[in-house]
Order: sequence, then structure tokens, then C-alpha cells
Amino acid sequence: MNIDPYNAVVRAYFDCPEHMGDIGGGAVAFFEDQGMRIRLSAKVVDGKIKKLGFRAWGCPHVIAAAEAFCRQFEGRSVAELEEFKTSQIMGDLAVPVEKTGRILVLEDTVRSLRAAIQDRITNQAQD
Amino acid sequence: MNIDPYNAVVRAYFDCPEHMGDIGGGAVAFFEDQGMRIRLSAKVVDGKIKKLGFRAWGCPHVIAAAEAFCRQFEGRSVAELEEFKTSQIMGDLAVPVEKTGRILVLEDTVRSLRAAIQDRITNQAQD
Amino acid sequence: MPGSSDFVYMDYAATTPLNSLVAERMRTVQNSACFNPASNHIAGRQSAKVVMQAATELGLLLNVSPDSILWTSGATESNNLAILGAARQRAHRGKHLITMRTEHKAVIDVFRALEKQGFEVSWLAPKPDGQLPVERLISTLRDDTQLVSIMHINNETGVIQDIAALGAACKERDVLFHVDGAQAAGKIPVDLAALPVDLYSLTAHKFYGPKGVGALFVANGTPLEPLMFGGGQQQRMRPGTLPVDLIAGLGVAAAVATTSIADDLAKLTGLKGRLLQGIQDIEGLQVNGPAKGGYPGILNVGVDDVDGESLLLAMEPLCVATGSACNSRSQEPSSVLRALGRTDRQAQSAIRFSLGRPTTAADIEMAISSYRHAVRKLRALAPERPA
Amino acid sequence: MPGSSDFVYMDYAATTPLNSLVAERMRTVQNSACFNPASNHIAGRQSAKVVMQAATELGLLLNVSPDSILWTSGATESNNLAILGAARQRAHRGKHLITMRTEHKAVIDVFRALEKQGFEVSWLAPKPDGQLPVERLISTLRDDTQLVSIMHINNETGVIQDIAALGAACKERDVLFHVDGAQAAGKIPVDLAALPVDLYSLTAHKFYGPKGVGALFVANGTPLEPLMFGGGQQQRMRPGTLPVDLIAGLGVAAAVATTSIADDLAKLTGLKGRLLQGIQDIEGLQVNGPAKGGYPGILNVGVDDVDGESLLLAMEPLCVATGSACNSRSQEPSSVLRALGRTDRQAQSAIRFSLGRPTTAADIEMAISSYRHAVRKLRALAPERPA
Ligand SMILES: Cc1ncc(COP(=O)(O)O)c(C=O)c1O
Ligand SMILES: Cc1ncc(COP(=O)(O)O)c(C=O)c1O
Repeated sequence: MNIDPYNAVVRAYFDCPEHMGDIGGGAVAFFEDQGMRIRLSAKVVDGKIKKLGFRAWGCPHVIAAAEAFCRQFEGRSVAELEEFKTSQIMGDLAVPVEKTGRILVLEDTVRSLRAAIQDRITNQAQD
Repeated sequence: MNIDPYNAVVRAYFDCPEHMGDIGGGAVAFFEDQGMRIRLSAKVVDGKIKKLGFRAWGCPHVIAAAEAFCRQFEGRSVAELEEFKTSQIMGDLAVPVEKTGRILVLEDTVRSLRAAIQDRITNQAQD
Repeated sequence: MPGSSDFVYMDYAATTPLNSLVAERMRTVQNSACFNPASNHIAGRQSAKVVMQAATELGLLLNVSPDSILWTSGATESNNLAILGAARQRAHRGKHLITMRTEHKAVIDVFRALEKQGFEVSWLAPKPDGQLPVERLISTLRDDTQLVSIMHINNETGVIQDIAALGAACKERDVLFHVDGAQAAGKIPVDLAALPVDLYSLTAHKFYGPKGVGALFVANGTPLEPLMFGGGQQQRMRPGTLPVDLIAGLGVAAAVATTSIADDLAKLTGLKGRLLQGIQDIEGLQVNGPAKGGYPGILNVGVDDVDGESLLLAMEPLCVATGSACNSRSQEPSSVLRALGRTDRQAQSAIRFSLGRPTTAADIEMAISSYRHAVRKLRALAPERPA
Repeated sequence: MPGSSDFVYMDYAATTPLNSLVAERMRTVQNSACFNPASNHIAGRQSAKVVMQAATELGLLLNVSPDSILWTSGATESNNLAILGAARQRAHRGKHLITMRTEHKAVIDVFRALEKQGFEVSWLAPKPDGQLPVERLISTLRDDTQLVSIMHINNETGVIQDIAALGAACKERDVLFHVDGAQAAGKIPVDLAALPVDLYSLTAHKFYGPKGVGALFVANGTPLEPLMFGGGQQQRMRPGTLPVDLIAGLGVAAAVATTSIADDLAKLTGLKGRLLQGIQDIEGLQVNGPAKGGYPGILNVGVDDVDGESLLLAMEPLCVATGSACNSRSQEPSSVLRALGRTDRQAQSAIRFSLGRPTTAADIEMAISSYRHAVRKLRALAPERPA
């Protein structure tokens, strides 16, 4: 019997999702799958992620995972986004295996965010 | 659920079987059936049952039934023995139906006692 | 109520705390007469008396003879014994069975098991308010129908079925009628002398009795194949040492219910009214279940664009249920709400508030603000779909 | 002990009173954490923790993982689930089953039911002392044998079977081995990590835990067909709301047993010795069961020329059992004693004294004089057969 389905990290992130919101004018990615919806937005300056924001529709693990992603990558370089894997978040949040699919929606959204950032950089370069 | 299998009469007769014993020199009847054994003995004077005694091997209802018989017929006439039926004792002792067969052993023993008394009277008349 | 310092409990349809008279009686029995009632000695007979008294008390609640009551471990067992027992016992006569899609798992899964064993089951759908029209039953009855099982009060929505009419339809065709009364017994008046019901399941812990004990009412010795075999207890229908103290507790819970059902219902009606009033202006709120009528201890609501699991967490420390209370940890959307025509997403947002005898007006106000806050929070979190 | 003013209780093999720590823990749980452990809210999780703790406590008693424990309503259900469940699950592999003639009704009647359903059962006879020689089992095992069920301690005679040897014989042939441990768990050391046992049944009320709860140890997820269907509780093997307080009580009873079995056995050995010594000079006295060894909480004796039912009444207010305690009201001579070679009449005179933790030396003296008096009285009543 799995007594508490949410560990302390999930509870903290769910209670206070500090990165909830949209970063105006930044790169935006949206993904919907398995009944989950995630939107990520980022402000990038000189190859560095200055700010990350998220919105999410889903279970507490999905919401906490999005918040965890934002906390992890704010301040890091865009290049580092390549390294993003859900495995660490799955571990930190003790996500039950049957929810793996849902957390992978976050991976898809992050990939899509990377592409959006790349797009903007390319576009800006073309400006 | 039949809570107490023994009513107050059964308990009283089983606890104090006043007629337990053998009446020396009287008419005697013994019957064995269904794993029950009953012996009745009687002292008869002038067609009247002066004394009755019993011994019994069996469940509490059988023992109490034998005692009940003795109490009922002591002091009555031999002729009245003809009237003996277990039905009244079955009722007085609230004997469960599944024990009917056992109580009928008493009926058989009483019949045999009547015969024994008759025998003795005939024999005595012939003396 | 117990534990109230840590949380506010509003899941009385899942289980209820012990009534204090029930707890007291159980303690008395444990200290004096908790032996084997099948034993032929003084201690056993004292225990047998306790069991008989409980049967009398339950008999009064349901208006049936104490002899028609079988003790079980709960409604799950009662349902299994009634349904498997009747179906197997009558299998040679015919293999058609009827039940509803909105039944509890402890009925649905039994019929599923019977389907695998060669029985044919008709799964009736209710109207969107949860009610089963008697005509749907009548038109489904066949010559080879052996058993109909319909629940009295639905555990998720509180809808109350018309047991009198449904039972009458069964009687006309000489079909056995089983009712899962787990949510009704001790909570609304149930007169089994007046209702055409052959088998009626109940469980003590839904009406302030102990967990681990239930009963099955069996009319006129309706023959059933036992689920279990063993000692001669309970006419071989359900062997095992009787849990005398639990049975005594069930009896007292029944006795308390007999005198308090009317007051309970009046109070719950008021509380449910206030709860609904306090949240009904929330945009997109849907009431799952009957708009009017229904059991006042249950209010099931959904809202658009909110995930039920997150809603539950956001409402802590309020204890309510999503989906079926009996298995709230499964993430599947409630099959009951799906059968009422809700989409998966709507069903997934459903929250069941269930109120009980200890529920206070303050609990209701707390629930209202907690629900409003949680919906607001989750909606704020949710992304719009991109245009 | 409870109720001692009215009677002297010496029927601990039938059922035991609650240990005071057990009662206390149950009360605490009832007042704080007696909700539905399957519910995903604070109250539910508090209850789930209680259940896990109990599983840990029972796991320690039996030296098994808490995950291998299924909660049931008692040993009758555990036996039924194990035997019906394993036989039905493995029916396609073969239909031969083995058990003993001296099993409890909750095993015998299950195998009888399986015989009616097309299984073939070999009914092994013990030696006159009640022991089953392992060779008898080995020579009965066949290629199509699926399940062997042998009880650990016999409830009527106290004989202890050699579970290690019997289990090893089963393992060699890859046959499932079920043990009815209702009279052993909590009463003698049982190390299921060391014993080659697949399924082990127990019930709390035989070792000072509550009635209405038991357990089935299931090794390595041995597949079983469930007896009942319903919610997803307990991996679908046994649905129904868990009786959290009863389970907690079972846990504490297990914890108490873990520390007190050695003392219990030492004390019982002394008391049983004195009891036997006090009656063994009665003419025609037979000890039913092993002359030496065996569980010291049980002494079963018969005498010639005395009816068991009358003996029981003559000994009131001493509470002892005739025949099988689980169904003492039936008048049939014990099939267990018949299997040990006793005649009907001998079996019918059998009395089982069963001693427990609360039994005192004074109780034993009372039992001795009560038995002597009753035998004397009934022998005086019995007629000689005419010459
Ligand atoms: C309608 C209904 N039927 C059956 C049950 C099963 O009851 P129990 O868990 O006591 O066996 C429940 C509750 O769990 C219920 O609500
Ligand atoms: C050996 C044995 N097995 C099974 C049982 C059945 O236990 P319960 O009545 O608790 O189901 C008992 C006692 O009644 C027993 O002595």
C-alpha cells in the first residue's frame, strides 16, 4: 500500500508553484497529450534562460514536474536544455511508474520549447 | 439459534434425578437403542405403582425424560401406564425434534415395564 | 468527531466513525460475552443471546424476521454471496442476469466474473439523472432471466432507485431480485416487509457501526450456493466463528438508526442545500446525479477544466472523494459518471462530498471556501489552448 | 478473565478473549484512524499507515514480508480462499488434491465441495496418535496433484504435524502446500521463511486478537482465483473495505505473541501436566491425541460409559468443548476422533479442555474436581446391561 502518493517536494511545488504564469514576449511551447496540457514560456537573453514560466492542467505530479523544470533551468544556458531528461524529476518527485507517460508530456513540451527558442534566435538573427 | 438447549425442567431433573436407582425385587425393564440405554424398575402393590426407579445412559434429555416418567407415574395405577405417551414429556422438556428417536426408547422401555409388571402379577396369581 | 484536529472529514459515504453507543456496547460484549455462540456451554450461550438481540435490532430496522438475516463480513461479501450464490444455484434454469452500469464495483465485478463463467448479463443504462426507468427493466426481462440486481442508493451520486416498482416487475416474472443496500440501510427508511426484495445487502460501517461486519437479508430461505464451506454455522450458508462484538455493534447501529433516520435526513437536507448554494455559482459547475430528490448525504459535482486528483490535493485537509470512494486511488474516471453521459474529462473532475451525522454547519462553510479556492487555483494554473 | 463470575472458561481453542493491549489499540484506532485506507485523503492515509504497521507486526511473528499478507475475515475464509482459489486456478493442470481426514471442517467441507465440482481428493489417515507420516503423503503424490492441505495443530487433539517434512515433499514435486495454521499462529513459533509453505491461514481470535479478521500468507504471489469480486483492494484478491481497527488488533495480538509464546508454552505445559495428573487415575480414561508432545494448550480425554453431552452439562459452569468446538451443538461424534480409531461411543464421550494465557492453577483444580464429579455421577446413573 503506497501510503502518501505525494512526497514533500510534490506537495511544496503544488502548494506554491512559483513559476506559474506566462513570460510575456518570450518563447512559448504548448503540448497536450494523455489528457494533460502543459505550456512553457521562457525569456532568453544571450543564450541564457533568464526566466521560465509554466501553466499546466493535470494531476499534482504533472504540475509539480513543470514547476521543478522551471526551478531547475532558470539561469542556465539554452544549450543545457538538451540535457533535460524526465528521469531526474521522476526520481525527485517519486512519480509512480504508471504516471510515466504523463511526465513524458513535459519532455515533449521542453523539446518544443527548445525549438521555439531556436526559432526566435534564428528569426532575431535574420531581423 | 436455539440458545439454551435445556429448559428449566431438564436442568432440574438432570441435576437432581430423585428417582435414580433400582427398586429391589420389583418389575424390571431394560431397553437399548440408538446408543441410549434405559432401565426402569417398579414396585407394584394392588395394581398401584408404589415406587419407580430408573437408570439411564444418554444425553440430558433422555435422563430427564426418565426422571419425568418416574415422577409422573409414581402413585398411579398400573392401568394408567397404558396411557403413557412421550408427547407430553417431549413438550414439558422441550425436546428438540431431532431427539425424538431417543425419547421413543423411553416409550419402548415403559411398554416393556408394563409387560414385566403384568408377568409378575400373572406369576404371583399362579403361585 | 474523531481525528478532527488534523482534517475535516466529508467522506461519510466511504465509511463512518463508530457511534458512541455502538462503541460502548462492543466494549461491554468484549468484556463479558465475546465467545463462540456455537459452543454448547454458558459462555457460548451468552454470546448466542447477544447475536440474537442484534438480529432482532436489525430486523426492526428493516422490518423483517431476525431469522432471515445472515451475517457476513460486509456488503462486498453480501453482494458476492447473493449474486454468485443465486446465479450458481439457479444456473440450470437459465443463464440470463440483469444489472445496471452504475452499480458499485462489488456488484459489477461479480457480474463480470459470471460472464466469464458462461452467464449472459444485460447491463442497463440509467437516465442522465441516474434513475432506472422500470420499463427498461421490464423490456429486458426474459424467460431465462434468473436474477436482477439493482442498488438502492448510488454511492457516487446519491440517486435512489424505485425499488418497489423494479421489484414488482421481477416478482411478476418470478425472477429473484437482489438489492445492494450498502448506502441505504440505516440511512433512509427501508421496509423489506413491504418491498418485493429477495436479497438485500448491507454493511455496518456505512451507518456508524463497525467495519468487518455486514448482513444479507434472505427472504423465505431463498436457496443460495454458499461462497465458503466450513462449520455448520448459519445453516451452512456462511460458516466461520461469528464476530459477536461486531454483530452486537451492528445491532446497536441499527437500533440507533431506527430512531434517528428522520432527524438525520432533515439535518442532511439542510446542510446539502447550503453546500450546493455556496458553490453553485461557480462557472461550469455540474451536479452529477438527480437535480432534486436523491439521498441528501451525497453531493457530487464536477467543473470544467480542473483535474479531480489535483482538486482533491488542493482541498486538503478536507477529506472528500473523487470517483468511487471504494477505490479512490485508481485514476480511472468514474464508470458511474460515464454511464450518466459525462465525458472522461468531466468525470475526472468530479468530487463527492458526503455528509454524515457529525457534519456541522462550520464543516460545510469550510468545504465551500475550500472548493472555491481550489477551483480558482487550478483554473489559474491551467493553460488556454493556443488559438 | 471476562465473565469469570458466571463460569470458568476452558475453551481457548474455540476462541480467546481480547488481550488488553489489543483492546486498547483498537480503541485508539477507532477514535483516530478508522477510515477507508483506500481513500486518497488524509484520513484514508492515516488508516493505511495503521494497516501497514499491522502487516509489519504480523510479518515479524511469521518471519515473512508484510507484502505477502492478505487480510480476510478469519481462518474459514483464508482456508476457502487458499484451497478453492488454488484448486480452481490450477484446475487445467490437474485435478488431484490431498488433505487429511482430521482436518477442521473449514478444510474438509471445502474439499468436499471441490469433489462435487470434479476434483479428486485423497483423504490421508493419521496414525492413532494423530500424526501424519510423511511417507503416506509421498506415496499419495501424483503427477496431477496440484495442492496439499495439512493443518499445523489439530484443534481437537493438539497434535502438531511435521510441516517442514510434509512441505519438503510437496516442494520436490512442485505441488502447492497450504497449511491451516488457525491453532498454531501466535501459539507456537512459526517461521514461514524457513518452512516450505505456500499458503498459511490464521485467525486473530485464536490468539487474543479480535473476531472477524484473519489473514492468509501467500508466498511469492502464488496465483489464486479470488472468492469474491469487487473493488481493487488487496490486489483484487480480496475486495471490501478493510476493517482497520480489527487489522490493528490482529497486529498487536501478533506483536504480543511474538514476545510471549515461550512463556505461554512453559506455563501451559505445567497446567496441562497437572490437569492430566489430576484425572488420569479415572477408570477407563483415554487421552485422545499424542501421549507426548503436542500443543500443551489442549487436552482431549474420553472415558467409557459416559455421554459427552451429559458430561458437558454435569460440568457446568465449567466451559469446555465436546467434539469440534466450532460446531459443538451438532451431536455427531467427532470425525477427528473416529479417524484416530475411536469408536462412536468413545468419541462421543470426548471432552476437550483447552487452556489459555488467563488460565490459573485454581481453574485447573476446579476442572479436575468438576470432571471427576461428573464422571462419577453419570456412571452412577448408567444401567448395567442385564446379564
Ligand atoms: C453501494 C455499495 N455497495 C457495496 C459496498 C461495499 O461495502 P464493504 O466495503 O463494506 O464491503 C459499498 C462501499 O464500499 C457501497 O457503497
Ligand atoms: C483448525 C481450525 N481451522 C479453522 C478454524 C476456523 O476459524 P474461524 O472460525 O475464525 O474462521 C478453526 C476454528 O474455528 C480451527 O480451529
